[in-house]
Amino acid sequence: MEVRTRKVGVASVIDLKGQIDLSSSSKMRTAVLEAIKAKGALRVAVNLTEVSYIDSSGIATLVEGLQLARARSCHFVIFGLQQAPREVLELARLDKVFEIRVDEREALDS
Amino acid sequence: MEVRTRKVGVASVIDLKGQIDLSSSSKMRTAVLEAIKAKGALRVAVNLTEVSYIDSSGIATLVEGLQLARARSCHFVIFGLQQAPREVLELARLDKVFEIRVDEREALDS
Amino acid sequence: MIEIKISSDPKFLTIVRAMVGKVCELVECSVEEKNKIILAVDEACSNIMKHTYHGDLGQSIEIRCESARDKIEFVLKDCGPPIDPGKIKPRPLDELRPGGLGTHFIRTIMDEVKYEHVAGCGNTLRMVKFLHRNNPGELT
Amino acid sequence: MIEIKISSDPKFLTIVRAMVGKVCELVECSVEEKNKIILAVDEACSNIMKHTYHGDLGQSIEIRCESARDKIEFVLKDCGPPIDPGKIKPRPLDELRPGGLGTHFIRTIMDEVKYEHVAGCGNTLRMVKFLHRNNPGELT
Ligand SMILES: Nc1ncnc2c1ncn2[C@@H]1O[C@H](COP(=O)(O)OP(=O)(O)O)[C@@H](O)[C@H]1O
Ligand SMILES: Nc1ncnc2c1ncn2[C@@H]1O[C@H](COP(=O)(O)OP(=O)(O)O)[C@@H](O)[C@H]1O
Repeated sequence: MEVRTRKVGVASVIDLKGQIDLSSSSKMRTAVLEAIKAKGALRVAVNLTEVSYIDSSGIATLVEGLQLARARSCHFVIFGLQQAPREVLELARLDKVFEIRVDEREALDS
Repeated sequence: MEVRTRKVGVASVIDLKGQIDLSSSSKMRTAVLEAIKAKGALRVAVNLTEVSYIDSSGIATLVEGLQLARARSCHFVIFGLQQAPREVLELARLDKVFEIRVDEREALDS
Repeated sequence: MIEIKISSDPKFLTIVRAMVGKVCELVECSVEEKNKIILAVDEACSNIMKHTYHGDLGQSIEIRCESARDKIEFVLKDCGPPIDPGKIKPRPLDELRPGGLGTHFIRTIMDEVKYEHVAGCGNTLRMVKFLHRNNPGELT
Repeated sequence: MIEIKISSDPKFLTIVRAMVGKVCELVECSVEEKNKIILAVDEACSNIMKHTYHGDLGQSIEIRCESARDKIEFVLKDCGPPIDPGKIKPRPLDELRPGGLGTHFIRTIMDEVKYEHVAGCGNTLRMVKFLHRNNPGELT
């Protein structure tokens, strides 16, 4: 899996690419938590457009990100979900818990 | 693998889709030989645009088609080769033996 | 019948998922069923790596797959210490916290889930999924 | 280490190819190398199905894959009658006729190819490919 973090104005966008599983979720976790902890982080958006697979460890990382962001009054959104990751979020009954946006433009809109 | 034969003017185009291996090459063989044996067959073009894999049994079928076509004065061409099938033809040193065209338009041109 | 044996290293999970996906295509289940079955088998392997082998990469996991007319069955074998099936529990889903989702996925997706200790040689996990098809392809 | 065992039915070749492809990705070989290695292993399995088992779908083939720093190795095992390695020969390529390409592919692609009869239990085919990489990923 590839992970890249970009600044877009006041927001950080984390681009993920590939499959998220037990072998790769710790790399994703580092990037997500770092972005939220960064000084003055107001909004963190996780880009799942190119993620074809996510397992429970990836979902756990998203939950951890959401919780840390709430504690720090940072806005945490995810966007670009393909069908398979969307189904996994539904199975976890978290599809109503996350702020899910269609694309990057929407994800960076208030 | 999916196989479909179409008439385009005096030519027959055989559309193949998927991977050609020991489990599927006999299906391809039936279609190729039938098209060449059909009454008044002047040109048979095998469409490999959507073939991502071909093994020696698929290559053998193409050779058989070429030979039968020659014996019957039918024009036999293949077109739309992806990188992997092209490499297999090269490994078999048959890339100079077949008439290889880029696309359907060229394949149906004299 | 298909059998695959991997070292208990998470980098091999991608191979397990590819194998399970191809098997699902062979028995012609729907894309949704396929995605879910891949997830369940992946989570079950991850759990063995994490909880049975405690991260030791040098152990092995065997996955057997068989299918009959209307179902597909996976049997996972490890060589770890006996696990207590009573302790394998999902967390309550209404608590929002990370972790504890894997067994929930496995039990929600699969129709039969059975953990068993094999005297002297590890544990097996048997998972069965019944398929909803009009014209089922058979694997064996 | 990865091991896969399939019934001797050509419909399982797609699973073998998926497995080999993923293994090649893990050791980070180039796309060309990957395509060739997939072809060689596929042809070797096809030959066992055709020539060792004579089309019997109910036999089994085991494929073991291991990699070291600079090579990837496949060992195929069958349970068929002893084969005579001297008879496994590609046809002359300058004759234009169908068939006889599989062993040519295997020998051209792989750097070491060795058939052996295992007393009492079938044959093994060991194939080694040396990899040309700057920063090789290891499998085991
Ligand atoms: N294969 C296993 N061996 C031993 N314990 C297991 C196994 N699978 C699951 N468990 C136990 O069940 C609990 C719940 O597992 P799971 O829902 O997958 O969540 P997580 O792995 O995130 O803890 C684990 O924390 C562990 O205690
Ligand atoms: N696994 C095998 N067991 C027995 N004989 C084999 C095996 N593989 C190859 N052969 C022999 O070598 C010949 C050449 O094989 P190959 O080049 O793959 O072409 P083909 O399979 O089209 O005949 C076969 O016809 C067969 O006689």
